[in-house]
Order: sequence, then structure tokens, then C-alpha cells
Amino acid sequence: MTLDISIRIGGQAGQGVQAVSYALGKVFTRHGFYVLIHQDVESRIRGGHNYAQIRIQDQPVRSIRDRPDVLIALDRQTIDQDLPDLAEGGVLVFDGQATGHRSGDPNHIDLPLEKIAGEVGGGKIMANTVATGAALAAIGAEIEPLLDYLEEQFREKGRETVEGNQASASAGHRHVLEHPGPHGPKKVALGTPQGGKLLLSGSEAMAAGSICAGLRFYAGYPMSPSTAIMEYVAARARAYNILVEPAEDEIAALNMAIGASFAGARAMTATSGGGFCLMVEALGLAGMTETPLVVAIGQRPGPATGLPTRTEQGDLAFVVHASHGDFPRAVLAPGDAEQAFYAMARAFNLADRYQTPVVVLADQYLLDSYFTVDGLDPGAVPIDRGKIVQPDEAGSGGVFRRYAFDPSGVSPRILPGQSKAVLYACSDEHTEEGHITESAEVRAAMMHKRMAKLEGMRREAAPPEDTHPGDGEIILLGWGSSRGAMREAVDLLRDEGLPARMLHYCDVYPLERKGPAERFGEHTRIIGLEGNYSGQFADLFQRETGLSVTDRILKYDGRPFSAEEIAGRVRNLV
Amino acid sequence: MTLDISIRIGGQAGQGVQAVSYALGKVFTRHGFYVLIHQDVESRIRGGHNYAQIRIQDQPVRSIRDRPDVLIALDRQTIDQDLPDLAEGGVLVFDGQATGHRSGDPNHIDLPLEKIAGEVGGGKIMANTVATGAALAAIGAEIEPLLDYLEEQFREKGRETVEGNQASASAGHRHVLEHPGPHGPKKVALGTPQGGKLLLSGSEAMAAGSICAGLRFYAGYPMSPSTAIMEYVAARARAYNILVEPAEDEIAALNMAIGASFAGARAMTATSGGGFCLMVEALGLAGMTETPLVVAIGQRPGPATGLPTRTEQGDLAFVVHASHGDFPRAVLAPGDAEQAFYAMARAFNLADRYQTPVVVLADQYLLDSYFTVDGLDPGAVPIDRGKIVQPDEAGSGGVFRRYAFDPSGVSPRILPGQSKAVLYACSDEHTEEGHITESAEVRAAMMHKRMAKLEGMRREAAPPEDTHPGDGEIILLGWGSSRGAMREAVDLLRDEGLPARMLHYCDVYPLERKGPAERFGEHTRIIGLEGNYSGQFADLFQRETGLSVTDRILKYDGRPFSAEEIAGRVRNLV
Amino acid sequence: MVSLEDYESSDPIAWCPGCGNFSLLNALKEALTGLGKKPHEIAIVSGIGQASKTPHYLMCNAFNGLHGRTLPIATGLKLANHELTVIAEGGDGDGYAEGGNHFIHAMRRNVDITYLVHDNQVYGLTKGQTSPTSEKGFVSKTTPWGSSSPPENPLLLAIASDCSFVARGFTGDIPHLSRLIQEGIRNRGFSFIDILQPCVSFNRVNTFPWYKDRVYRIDEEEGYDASDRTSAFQKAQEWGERIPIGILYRSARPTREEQEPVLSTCSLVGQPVEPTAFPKLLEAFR
Amino acid sequence: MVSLEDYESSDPIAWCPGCGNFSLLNALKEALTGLGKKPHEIAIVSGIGQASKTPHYLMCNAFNGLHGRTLPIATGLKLANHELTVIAEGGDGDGYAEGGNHFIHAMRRNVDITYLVHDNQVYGLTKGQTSPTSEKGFVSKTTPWGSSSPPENPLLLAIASDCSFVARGFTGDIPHLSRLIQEGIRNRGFSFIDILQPCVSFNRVNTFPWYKDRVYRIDEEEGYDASDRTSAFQKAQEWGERIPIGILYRSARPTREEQEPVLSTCSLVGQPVEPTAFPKLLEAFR
Ligand SMILES: Cc1ncc(C[n+]2csc(CCOP(=O)(O)OP(=O)(O)O)c2C)c(N)n1
Ligand SMILES: Cc1ncc(C[n+]2csc(CCOP(=O)(O)OP(=O)(O)O)c2C)c(N)n1
Ligand code: SF4
Ligand code: SF4
Ligand SMILES: [Mg+2]
Ligand SMILES: [Mg+2]
Repeated sequence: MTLDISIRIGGQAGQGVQAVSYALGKVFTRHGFYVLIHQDVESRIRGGHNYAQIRIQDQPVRSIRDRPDVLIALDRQTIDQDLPDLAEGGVLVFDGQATGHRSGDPNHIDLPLEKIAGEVGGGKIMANTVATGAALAAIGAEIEPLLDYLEEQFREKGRETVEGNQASASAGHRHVLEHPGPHGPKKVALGTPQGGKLLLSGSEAMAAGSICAGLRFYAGYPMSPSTAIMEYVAARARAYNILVEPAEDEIAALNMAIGASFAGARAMTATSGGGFCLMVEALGLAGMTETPLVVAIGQRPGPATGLPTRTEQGDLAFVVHASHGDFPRAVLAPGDAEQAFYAMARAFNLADRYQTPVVVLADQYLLDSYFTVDGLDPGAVPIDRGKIVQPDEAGSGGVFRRYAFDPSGVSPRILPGQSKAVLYACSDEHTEEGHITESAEVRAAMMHKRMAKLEGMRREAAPPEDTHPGDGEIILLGWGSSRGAMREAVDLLRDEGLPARMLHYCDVYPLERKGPAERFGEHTRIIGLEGNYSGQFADLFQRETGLSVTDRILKYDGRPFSAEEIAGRVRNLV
Repeated sequence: MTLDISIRIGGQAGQGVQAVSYALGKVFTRHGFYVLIHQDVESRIRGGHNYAQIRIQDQPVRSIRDRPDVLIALDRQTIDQDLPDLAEGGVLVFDGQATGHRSGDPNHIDLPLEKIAGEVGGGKIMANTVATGAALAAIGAEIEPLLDYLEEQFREKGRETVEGNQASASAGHRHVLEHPGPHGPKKVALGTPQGGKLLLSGSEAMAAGSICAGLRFYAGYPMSPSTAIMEYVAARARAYNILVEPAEDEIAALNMAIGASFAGARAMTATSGGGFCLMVEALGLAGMTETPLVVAIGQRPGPATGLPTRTEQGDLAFVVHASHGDFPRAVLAPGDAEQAFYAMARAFNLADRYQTPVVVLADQYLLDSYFTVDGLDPGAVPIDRGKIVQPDEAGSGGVFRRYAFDPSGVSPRILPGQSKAVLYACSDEHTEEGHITESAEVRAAMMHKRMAKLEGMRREAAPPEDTHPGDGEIILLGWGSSRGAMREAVDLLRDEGLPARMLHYCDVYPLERKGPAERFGEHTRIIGLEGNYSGQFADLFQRETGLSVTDRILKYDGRPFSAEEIAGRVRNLV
Repeated sequence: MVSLEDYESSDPIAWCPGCGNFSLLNALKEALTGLGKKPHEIAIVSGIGQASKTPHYLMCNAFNGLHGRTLPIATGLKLANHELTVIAEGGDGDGYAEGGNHFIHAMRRNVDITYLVHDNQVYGLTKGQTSPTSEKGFVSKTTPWGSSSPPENPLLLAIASDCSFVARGFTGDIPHLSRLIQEGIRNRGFSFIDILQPCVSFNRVNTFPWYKDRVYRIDEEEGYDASDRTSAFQKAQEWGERIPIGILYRSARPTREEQEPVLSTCSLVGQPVEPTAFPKLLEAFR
Repeated sequence: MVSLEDYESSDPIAWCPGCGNFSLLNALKEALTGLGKKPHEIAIVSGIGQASKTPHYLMCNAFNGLHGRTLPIATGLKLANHELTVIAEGGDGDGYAEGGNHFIHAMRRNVDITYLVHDNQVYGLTKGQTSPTSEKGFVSKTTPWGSSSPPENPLLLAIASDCSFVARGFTGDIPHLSRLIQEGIRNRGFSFIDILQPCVSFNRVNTFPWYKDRVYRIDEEEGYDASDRTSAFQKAQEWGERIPIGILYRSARPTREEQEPVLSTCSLVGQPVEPTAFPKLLEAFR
């Protein structure tokens, strides 16, 4: 690891903290670096205290860091709250005039952000652009790549905006360079741009992944942290022939998606745990009517409204067991933007092939964070619609046996109106024709039929990612968005000589029953690691595999894991 | 066991099948016998095929029987569908004229029910009373106790109705007695009435139990098989000062109950799995705001609409994990009407003492069945409202610290408007005062606080009922309404020399972690036995206790277990 | 040519003898036949309740979903394949209690669906509890001393929502009802028909003769102008000695589909997935 | 005597500077003070959204529940303790989208609650998406080409539901708003006040000046009779050059509580549990 810099930008909601981090992220990604940006925001629109932190490396960034090397304070509260986090020898950039803060520390650079923005830019509103330039200077990077980005970013808003932003950025950059003290703990040269890499958030990855999978219908109701998925799809709906319907509530959203899917369109919704609560009856409906369905969930701390803009992995047990009665479902929990992109394509295929609901379980940390990705291939997961009978094969009319018994559990389906035959979908227990039944025998047979799908999905679930197969007795067992932090923690621990190893599940349910046991030696110690109070995945893993999870490292304060925190807590355990 | 008779009455919806079984149940209960009546009905109002079956014993009846000794057919379909079930040597009573059925079997008694009712009673509508008299005769019982019951039952409707029914019953009775063939496999004399015993359904037990526990507010939306609970409470609302509010949907019902409970009234709702789906967000709200709440669920086969009038134990995993995030709750699953009565009182106490939701999990079999009970004591579970601060101790005004930290997890509460102080209840994560917080520290502390309640409830959970402590290596592990069938099956198996033993949980969640292990020897074989597809309680039991459930006997065809079926399936296993 | 037989279903009917639903079913079949629609061109969506069993009893594409969720399923179905004739069907409990929110918003959204509510003013399938349209004072097991709320007037809500087509039918007047259904299907936009349907098992107040004595055809009244919102609002309040049936209100409004450019060339389900378009989507992340 | 200070809360306000909610909060405090109510006599129930943060910002008993579930909580609370003055408060998303069904049925049920909807015609807290009251064509991230549905008119729905008290207020007219709230609280029954509340962060269409230019006090119009349902229906349709504020409709109806004998002696929470009564209950099972 040759380069590893973290920059935190703090300020009030509305001050443009995210814009600074995104601009930096774009610049570094375009110049061949890898970044990870995460957001720490309050549930309000103006005021309060937010920050964004970007970590820059010359290899894929796995995890956030606890202590930034550079802190850019757009307001006073950032100085009060975040300064203690600053790494030793780190640089603080602050606006002494606006915040009333004074400091004699040579590493603390007083930069009149608002004044400069007012003088050279288009007014106070560009203070954050001044800060962006300053951030680059604080790590010794050139300003030109940022100027190029600003040109492109504001082109549509006219020359004046472009130039005001460029002048602001340059002035911020210059001011820091001219500052007498040390200019930051590390130096980095951006060099020439290098095409290829992408910068995208988890939300963008999931939305783009869905579009590439042939999404046709999206119905939804806004709920943090899932709203950006809907908004991304809505913005591209006309370009990609998707109908986006803002629903009156989550119940409507999921039922609309089911209606559209029954008609034959790939359909989805996204929500958070609270909204999903309202969807669970319809989840069972999709299970009973055997309608393909994809639901994305952005987890946040619960119960109830909880912490709307923060992160948790606390909905797994709920999602796996949601809705009354037994029916098959699959749950995927991608670990980063790249996995999220492909998880959506896989989810749509699974839903179509098994004609049942598939939940993709993300969280605020994954959805709101930006990741540098080497590339994404929209063709990597070919679209598979499963057993749809072509109109000419559906017969010349009459009733199609929609729920014909089949050992795989999956019956061929026709789409309504596409052939001369008709079909009945039914929420009551039903016959092969889809009519309501009271028969004990048919009931039992239909349960077998439906539940057979679970075994099918279990067979094709991706095995967990094992970082050091056959090597390492301290297993960090995890799922979903803590993947990166776990992977880096494994490296940190192995550097110290501990036989650490990561087992990360993206396909969390159903999961292979026997597989994991075969991978481990006798003396393996399994440490469950997840962002919830009770260790929900550890429970599920134990239940399904019969293996024991020895210890649990849990976090439920609304903040994501860092590799350092994990390594420290593992060290304390072993 | 000296007496054991089962009588099945079959007919169309609307023919009064249930009234026959209930009249028989009343008569036998009043004369010192024990009965169990179960209902097998379709989801329709008229027509189709229903039956009720009553089992009569001179000791508490545990379970239904597969094969009745007497079959009363009110329609043709009963003959076609139920005759094969008739026990060897059993008696069939049918209306040859109305059904067109003929039989030379001396045990098949042709009784012109409709004709007799028309001639001696008040018309065809009394055909079922003719059948009731016939049923008594078929087992050699006297008619007088039934005449007394009819007198009392129809007194309010006037002499004519009373006498018409009595004449119908007597005529049916006489006709059978006069029939040449054998008059049934067994004989029973009713003798003189004996006060004391009660006959009530699971629904009645739960509703009455709630009223005795001080229920003040009920909001609900009808859903089979829970509706009878609401209807029972509504009928007695004025007598017992309860306000019953018919809600527009289940979401409203549960939120209304929470509002009423926040105000200080003991409040509940009842529903089935599908309605509960709509309540899970509010369940978390009660968890987060720490509002006492009782929800009764009548399970039926799912997913979705499923089989509305049939039974299943398929909602346990859902209920234990319902709603996003971790929060404490308790789940009680009574085994019969008596346990159901007390479970409600215990549920209200738990909810008040732990200020959190408590679910009582029943099912169609328990709710719709009638049980003879020796007695019920409304004072057996004294009302305990938990930590409610008296108005004079709440201070002279200002904000009451509703969520004050306490190692038990339970903070004292005031009721709004009852003192000069005010309180804030909050669905977002909150401070001790109940205001919204973004603090990581407060969040973690509040999670500890709330989750501490789970351990408190775990400590006071009733241990499972163990029929043969220390004796018996084949454990039948079960929960809820299969208790009686399991108990009887254990007897049957032990009679055959098998070391069977029952472990039945009424307090299914949270359950003691270590206890069960200490009870069992090394060679114990645990057989999970439940009415669902996946063995939901077995999973939970394994997770919580670490013990292995060796085998699972599962049933998911919408029908309840019988002791014979269980014994047979256990025999096949061991 | 389509005939009534084409609409026969083999599923045995589970309604009570004498139930108003039988006439309603006949009126519906006649309407569909009259319009010359073929069974596979029709999709009927229903919820749960006695009314919601209807789609099983005729030959058509059917989605028999959850109690109260009739309209969102119908909406998704129609938007995904607007070439289908979509009919939504359910009871008063389904539509006005559990599904009340969807009802209000579906009228605003104005997707081209015909919504038939079998309004028996009672929850039939669950055995006779008070529904939102039950009369004030209605005695049932959930309101043993009579309900204390006045009935909801769904027609007024529809007029207040500027619903594209608002009508009331009666199962005792099959030809009229059948015409209403045809008009509703012909109307482009959300067509709402509240249908007075006697429940012989549980509604002893609003019986067949009770309705029969009161209903009159509004279209036979001279000068009634269904495009006048104020008079519709007044007419829809009439409920007592006389109860109007017919089209009470019409509002010419663009449908959701017409305003959606994505649907201008073909239905959603007809649109092919074009992988060539996706690299451009990802380009924006560079 | 109660003073404004008695209603001060220590919880810091998290609204955007310039938000209309500040004025609404002031009007509410003034109304409560004006009525001489003490903080502990009041219970304010809210849902989730910017509007729903309100109860934290004044001294009162508060239940800040789920998004959209304001009214059922308020209903349960009021029915359990009808001696409390119960105010329900939430946004247009909370009340008309997620909570739409409860809104319709609460008006019918007519529990004595005063319901204040902060109607900024947008989802504020989730950053500016289209709400049911957003204008047709409203551009937001969920409707980037403008919404295709016309706005819901909640006042029309209220009049159609024969709501006991229907009013519209404006945060730009605090004295008038404060009086309206007082009237609403005084009214026995469900009082509904839709309050035009500019959202400076996300609604660039219906801004403070936009409202200011249009609103007029209906009570200053000669001859307006709020008890006339038809003219209320017409007046409530006015939305354009002129927007009426004030009490649009009143309907004298008995409340839910008044009709409930169980509440005739005291509130539910005041009623003791009497174990002596229970043996009689069980006797019936013999
Ligand atoms: C979520 C949910 N709640 C309740 C029920 C129970 N339920 C089934 S049908 C019904 C009411 C039926 O009344 P209505 O919709 O008027 O139809 P009808 O039977 O009168 O035709 C109810 C409450 C259900 N199936 N699902
Ligand atoms: C069940 C559920 N769905 C969605 C959300 C997310 N959410 C919170 S506030 C809100 C909308 C806020 O709009 P409004 O009610 O108009 O209040 P405002 O913020 O505009 O005052 C939404 C959609 C939620 N908290 N719960
Ligand atoms: S209960 Fe009523 S609505 Fe249902 S089928 Fe019978 S008569 Fe018809
Ligand atoms: S987002 Fe709008 S409604 Fe919310 S506080 Fe800001 S200005 Fe007010
Ligand atoms: Mg009905
Ligand atoms: Mg709003």
C-alpha cells in the first residue's frame, strides 16, 4: 500500500459537503485512483452537523477510516466535533472568519472560504468549491483536474458559473499552498487522466443494475435511504422505457409491482425496513401466486422510525421470515457497489426462474457511499426470464394450468392477453388451474410444489467468498456491506500474524447447508460480525449449517464498521 | 378410560352443523362429562361441505379422533365424503328422502330429518334439532337433558320455538331408538346434571380472559379465525366498560390500540396472519415507544389468503421476527381454552411490566374448538400494571424522563394528562426525555435498555410442560394447540412401551436457554412436532437452547393433528 | 363473434342461493359479450370477499389478490399491458375499508380501469360485520348496539376526486347494470361503478325489496347533466326514499397512460430489452 | 393563567431557516395559550415528516408515531382519555398519501380531535418528492417530467365526508391561523384544518409570495354560509387566482364519544377493574 489518504468535509446540511466529496471522488477516480466516500448525515434538510469522508488509495478501497488526514470544516461544529478525530499530523482547513475559531497550530489553516467565494466566485454558495480546491492542495495534488471537472460539471449552467467555480477552487488551492506550515501528511500527484474506472454509489449501482436487467416497471414511495434508487430510475425512465409510478403508499407500491409482473414486465420497488413492514402481506401474495418480484431494501437502524439517515444490518431476520406461512424466497446482500450492480441482475433472473419474491438487502452505508469500480459489464448476467410459454404454444384457448405440478416447483406460465388461453392467479390455496380449493391433498401438494423452489435456489446460491481457503482458523463471518471492512481487517490481522480469514455471504438466504463445514478444520473459531444487536446472520448461519458461531462482534449505533475497529475488536477477543 | 365416543355431524354451510355439536357439548358438559368439539368448515356462507365433530369422555378430552363412532349426515355430500371415516361398527344417521341415499346396512339408520321437522317441529329449519336428538339416541343417551337445554336456549324466542325444537329432538331420538339394528357401538347414560364444568371455545376463552384482565379498549378488523374474539368482546362491551372500535383496516386497529395504551388503557386487537402483516410496523412502534400492547393472532394456513377457515401453526417464525430492527417482545402460544384464558391475563401483565408488545399465538383449531374446562379463576393472575408513576409522584410539571435509563430496561411511566408533568413518546431513536437524537452513544444505550427487557422476560418465562420429567427418551417437542394431541399420543405410545414424553411450550419466546438441556439424558431423541411446513419452533428451539431436534413431524394440510396420527408417525420414525 | 358460453367457467359457484352476486355476474358477462371482447382480452382483478370470487366464475384472465389491494394490482397490470381490458372488482369492505386509500388515489391517477364494487353494505364473507357503507345504526356482531358512524358515500368521494366516470348500478336491474358496465369499459379513464347488491344472508336492512322500492334510473330523469359537478354532488347525496342509479358524473380527463410517452409506441411488456443501450448508461459514472 | 413561555420546549428546532413551520408553531402556541389550556392537558400526536416534528417543539404530552399513522394513534388516545385535548398533526404526505385511508374514516367516525395538516404540497423531510397535493406538472425527482395526476383536494374530500369542521389556514397569516386552530379545538368533533405552509427548500412553485398573492379570508366575504354543503363544495374548488382561507364547512354531528355509553360516566382510563363482575361473565359458559 503506497497511498492512503482520508479527507473529511464537515458542515451543516445544505452547505454542500457531499458536493465536495463527490468532486474529489470524480477527480481521483478519473486519474486512476480508487476512492470510497461515505456520508454521515442527520435527518434534516438545513443546519445540524453532517460530514462526508473520502478515502483515496492506489488499490481498491475496502473500508472507511476512523481518523481522517485532512479535515475541511465548513462550519464551527465540525471543528468542535470532528477535530478530535483528525489523525496525528493531519491538516485542518477552516474558515476563521465565519466560525470565529482561532488556532496557532501550523497544521491548522485558516482559509476564509466564504470571503474568497464572494470575491472570486459567484458568492457564498461557492464556498464549498473553495474548500474542494483547498482539499487538493492539502494533500499536494494539482488543481487542473478539478478545473476540468468543474468545467464539465457546470457547462450547462453557463460560462459564469463554470468560471466562478474554477476561480473559487483555484483560490482555495493557492491559499493553502501559500500557507507557511506543512501542507499535509502525504503527497499525491494526480498526473494524467486515465479512462476506465467508474465512480458510483450503491444506490446508483442497484438502479443501473436493474435497468440493465430489463426493468420495465417501478412503483415506489420515498423512504431513506432507498429513495435515490427510485430517483435514479425516474430520471432515466424515458431513455430506457420504464414506467415509474409514485405510489400512495408502500402497500400500493408492492401490489402494483406484482400486477405489472403478472402482466409480464420486470417490476420492482425499493424501500427501507419501515416501508417493507407494509409490504409483507404482498410479499406472501407473490409467493402464493408465484409471481416474480424484486424488492430492494435499504436498511437503517430500527425499530420504527429509528435513525432515518444512518446505517444498520438489522432487517435480515425479519426479511427471511416476513409474512405468515411458509413460502420460498431468496435474499441477496451485496457487499459493495459492484456486487450490488450484479445482484440486481441476478435477483431479476432468480425471481423469473423461480417465480417468487427476491429481496436485495442493502443498507444506508452501501447505498449512500460512492465506490470506485474498475468496470461493469451489463452483459455479464444474461437475462433469463424462466419458463414463459410462447403464445403459439399456449394452445388455442381455454384455461392454462398455471400451477401445474412439477417436481422443480416451477410451472410454466403464460402472460395474460399474449395468447388465446387465459390464466387464473389466486391468493387462496388453489388447484392447478388456479381456482380456490379446500382440499387437504391439493393443499399439501401445492406446499411441496412451492417449497421445492427453495431447494432449487439453495443449490444455485453462490457460495460465500472465502479469502483464504484452507488457511486461517479465525473466521470473520459476515454478510452485506461490511464486506470491505472485514476484508481489510483480515489483512491487518494477518499482518500481525493472526490466522484471520473472511467468509462473506452475498447470497444470504437460502444458503448451502453442508458446504461451510467442509471448508473448516476442527479448531476453527467463527466470529460473527454484523451491524445489528442480536447477530441475526450468525443465528441464521447456525440454523442452516449446524456450525457454531463462537463469538459475535456487533455494532448498532447507526455507524458503519471500519477495518480498524474490527481488527481491534477481534484482537480483544482472541 | 371408560368412555370415549366421537360423533361427527356433516352438512352444508347454513344447515346448523355447529348448533348440533354445541347442543351436544352443552348437555354432556352439564352432566359431568368432558367434550372437545372441532369444526371443519369451508370459506363460504351457504352450501359446500362442513362438519363438526364432538368427542365425549369421562376425563378431559385431549385430542380429536380420526374416526367417529357416529356420523350424522345432514346432506348427501356427508355420506359421500365422511362415511369412509366412520369407525368400524359405527352408526350412520341419514335422511334417505332428502339425500336419495339407500343402505341395507343395519347400522345405517334412515331418518327423515326434514320430514319429521316439518311434521312435529317448526319446519325444515329444525332438521338439525331432529339430528341432535338422534345423535343422543345413537349412543344410548336419554333425551331429557337435551330438552332442558332447548328450553333454556330458545326461551327468549317464545314457547312455540321451544316446543317445536323439543318435539323435533324427541322425534329424532325416538326414531333411532325404534330402529331395529344395533344402536351404536357404545352406551352412555347422562344421569343427573352436575354443576361446575364450563364449555367454551378458544376464542371465548381469550376474549373472556382479556376482559377479566381489565381490557378497556379493543380496536379490530374482522379476519377469520380471530373474528369471534372481537365479537365476544363487542357483545359484552357495555357490561364491562370496554370501548370497541371497528377500524377501517388492521393498520388503524393496531395504532389505535397503541394510542389507547399510551393513554393508560389496557388495549388489544386480534387478527390472523394476513392482518398481522399489516400491523408489523406498528408492532415495532410499540417496541420503540415502549408502549404496552397485546395482539392475539389466530393462525390459518398461508401464505396470503391461504385457507381462511382452516388451521396451521405457520406464523411463529414471522411473529418472532416481525418488524425491522431488534426489539423485545414476548410470544405466548396456549395449548387449549384453559391456557388461553390465563395466557391473556399473563400477556397483559407482561406487556405492562415490560412496556413492550406481547403476541398471543392461537390458531383456527384452538379458537373454533370447544373445550370442557373444570373451572376458571379470574383472580388467578392478579393484574399488575407495572411501573406507572402515581400523579402525585410525577412532580409539579415539566418534562417527565419517560425513557430514563434503568438496568432492567423498564423506565417508570406517567400517563398523559394524569399529572402536571408531560411526556414525549417517540418513534425515532430518542433521548431519555423522548426527543429525537442522532447520537451514537445514546442510540447504543437505548438499544441496551430496551433489549434488557428480553432477558427479563426470558427469566420469567414459564418452563415447558414436561409430562414425564426424567423419564422418557423420546421427546415430543411442541407448542400451542397441538398440546392435547401430543399428550394423548404420549399416553398411546407409552402404553405400547415406548419411552415417550412430551415437552410443550406455551411461552414460546423468549425461552429459557439452558433449562431444557439439564432435563434430558444423553440419549434423548427430540422429535419436533408442529403444524407447519418447515418446523419453525424446532428451529427456534435449536437456536435458543443449542439442542438438536432429531426429527420433525410436520403437518400443513390445514387440518389439526389427532393423537392417533401423531402416535402413528412417531411409531414409523423410531 | 363472442357468445355468453365463451364466458362460462367450470369453477363451481360458492355464493348463497339468492345472492345478488349472481345477477351481477350475468350483467358482467352480458356486458363483455355485448362489447365483443374475447375472454383472453380481459383481465379481472379482485381482492378478497364474496364479491372478489367473481373472476373465478367467468372465463377470463384473473388475478384474485389480497383483501383491499384490488386497485394497485389492477393499476400495475394495466400500466404494464394497456392493451388488456382491465376490470377491478371487490366488495365494499375490500374497496372502501381496507382499500380506501387506493380508491382515492386511483381516481386521481386515472388509469383506464373499470372498477365494480359489489356494495352489499356489509362484510359478507366474514359473516356479516358492519362495513363503511352500512347504515348508521346497523346492528351486527361488531356493532351490537348499532354503528355510530354514518355510512361513507363513495359516490361523493368519487365526485370530490373528479373521477372520470361515476355511476351506481343495481343487481335488480340487469339490463341497466350491463349497459353501465359497458359504458364504464368504453370510458377512457378510471370508471367507478358502485353496485347495490343485496346480501340475503347478512343484510336484513338493505334487502332486495328495500332497494327495489327506492332505486330509479337517473338517465330517465329529464335534464340531468352528468358533466355538471355541482349537481352530481347534490344528486349523489340522495339516499332515502329515492336512490338514483345510472351515470352520475363524468369528467373528461387524460388518462395516466395517455400522458406517458413510454407507452406511446407499445405496451411495457411488448418492449424488447436492448443491451446496446446500456454502455451509455454506465458512461455517466466515468 | 397560561403564557406562551409555558409552552416553550428545550428541544432545538431542526427546520430550515425561513420554513413556514415556524409560523405554524407560533400560531399553535398562541391558540393553546389563548384557550387557557395547560400543557399537561394537551396531547399532540404526529406522524413522520418535517411537520410531524412539531410536538417536540412545544411543551405538551406528545406521541410522535409512524409516518401516516397520526390519526389512528390520536383516535385511540382520545377514546381512552377523552378529557385530554387531542391534536393530530402531520404533513400532506403523512396525511393524504400514507395516511389517506385513516383520514377518510376519521372524518366519518367524528372523534373530537383537531387535525392540522402542514400542507407544503411536497414531501419535505425526504427531500422534495411529489406529494398528493403537488400541482399537476410538479417537477421533482420522482416526477422529473412533471406529475401527471392533478392534486388531491383534501377539502373536497372532507366536505364529501361530511366532516364536522373543515378549514384552510395559511402560515403567512398567524392571527387568522391561530383563531382557526382555536375554533377547531372548540368544535366538538373532528376538526380538519389544511394549512398552506411554504417549504422554502423544495417547493419552488407554491412559495410564500405565491400563496400570499392568492389567499383571502373567506369569513370576510359577505354571506358565506359554512353550513351550506353545496356552496362549501363549490368554494373548496377555488384554487388559482384566489384561494379561500377560513372555515369552509361545518356540520353539526354527534361525536363518537357522545354516542358511547361506556364513556358517559368517566374516561376509559378512569374506570376501575372490578373482579367481582367476572364470575357472572364465566357463568354463561356453564
Ligand atoms: C388483510 C385482511 N384483513 C381481513 C381479511 C378478512 N376478510 C375477508 S373478506 C372480508 C370482508 C368482506 O367484505 P366485502 O369486501 O364487503 O366483501 P363481501 O364478502 O361483502 O362481498 C374480510 C374482512 C382478509 N382476508 N385480509
Ligand atoms: C412507512 C414509511 N414510509 C416512508 C417514510 C419516509 N418518509 C418520511 S417523511 C416522508 C414524507 C414527508 O412528507 P410530508 O408528510 O408531507 O411532511 P413534510 O416533511 O413535508 O412536512 C416520507 C415519505 C417513512 N418514514 N415511513
Ligand atoms: S353472504 Fe351475502 S354476499 Fe356473500 S354470497 Fe351470501 S348472500 Fe351473497
Ligand atoms: S424542507 Fe421544507 S418543510 Fe422541511 S423544514 Fe425545510 S423548508 Fe420546512
Ligand atoms: Mg360487502
Ligand atoms: Mg409535506
